[in-house]
Amino acid sequence: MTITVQYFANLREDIGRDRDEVTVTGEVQTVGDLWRHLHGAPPARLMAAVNQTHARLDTPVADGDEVAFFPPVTGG
Amino acid sequence: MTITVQYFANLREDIGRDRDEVTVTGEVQTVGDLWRHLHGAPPARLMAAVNQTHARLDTPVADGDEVAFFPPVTGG
Amino acid sequence: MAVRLFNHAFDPWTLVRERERRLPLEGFGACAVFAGRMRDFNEDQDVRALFLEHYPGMTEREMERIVAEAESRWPSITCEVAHRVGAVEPAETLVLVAVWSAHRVAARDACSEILERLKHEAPFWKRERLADGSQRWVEKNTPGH
Amino acid sequence: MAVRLFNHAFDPWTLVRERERRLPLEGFGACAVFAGRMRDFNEDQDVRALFLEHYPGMTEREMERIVAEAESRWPSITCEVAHRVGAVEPAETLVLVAVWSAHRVAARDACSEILERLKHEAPFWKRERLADGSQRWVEKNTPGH
Repeated sequence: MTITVQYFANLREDIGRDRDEVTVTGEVQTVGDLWRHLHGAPPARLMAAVNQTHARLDTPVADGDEVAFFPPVTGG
Repeated sequence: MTITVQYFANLREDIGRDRDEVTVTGEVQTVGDLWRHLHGAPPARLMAAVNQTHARLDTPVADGDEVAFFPPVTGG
Repeated sequence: MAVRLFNHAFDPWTLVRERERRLPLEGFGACAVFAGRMRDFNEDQDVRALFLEHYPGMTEREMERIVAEAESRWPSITCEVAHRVGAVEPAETLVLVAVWSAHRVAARDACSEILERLKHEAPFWKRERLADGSQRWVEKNTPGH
Repeated sequence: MAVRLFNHAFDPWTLVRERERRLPLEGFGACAVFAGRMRDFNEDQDVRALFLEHYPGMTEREMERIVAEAESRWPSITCEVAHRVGAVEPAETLVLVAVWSAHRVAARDACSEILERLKHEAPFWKRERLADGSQRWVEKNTPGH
């Protein structure tokens, strides 16, 4: 399946790009699997969204999803 | 001693005037004494001020004081 | 501190903006405001007009005392407080409490505290004129805490 | 409900006043507002400028969700919420939350709740430029409850 992955704030800077377009096998079933597939162990306080809705590392991912990873938010 | 007494809101309307200038004897020592001297038993929830500061019925009064009686306040 | 009584309609947002022109806003990251207006209903009845009686002299002293005590409890704040007196039409502003602080918690808490104390301690009394022409004194404020 | 993102400076009081022009204010006796500004200090250091990164699309959805959930919890309220994105100078407004209601408790509680949820749920990230030219990401918001 094909997934668009976006990165924000210091994660984007640390990774060195703002997005990945990835094609993954059935072994990647969750948001956490996707991060581990791309970057190894997830950092503390990693936040995620699937299709622009807050998600957890155990949230399932599906073909065509837009997944985002970011640090804790600091607006307001 | 001479005391200026003011009334506000429905108390002013019930009493029919907005102030009294009264000269009282030493038997009137407190705000409550003053009300009883002028009007008898005090109504429930009677509020008072002496010299424009909130007072209680047992607050002492002195010659020249400005005493006010009013119902619970409803500003804001 | 600025405490004001108005015997005519005033725009709360103009007061707030004018006060901000004189503040070093870089230091005041938070502003909490409450504006209270005259509603056209109260206790299930239509209210056509309001008269706000007050105790000249004591009202100003009480407003200043309430704001001074808040500024003493939250030393980082600065305040603008205004209250209407006299004849008021529906939708006109009755009370404005604006509090600036470096941080939002102090601004918000002080704004609430000043409003509640104004409602329960400052000598104002509301007389309502109802749709049938009768008048009534408002007996007490709704609880806010 | 009105939710807006600005990529340039905006005056919060003008937004509030313009919204009020379209409200039947006789029914909304209470208005609680919070305006947050950029301070020129944070964690004991001088801050010269701020960049507010956001997640286009999700940010708007989150703001709308937060306000819709508040309007569902407090059915009597109506809200105006605005947030800044991009490059910000000290004293410019970062966030505005204005809530109107018939009664003050709902206006005040909803205003606080929306602000706290914006700070903890809406995808914005602050990057500060310090006096020495270095930059840092703000790691977390100060607690507000």
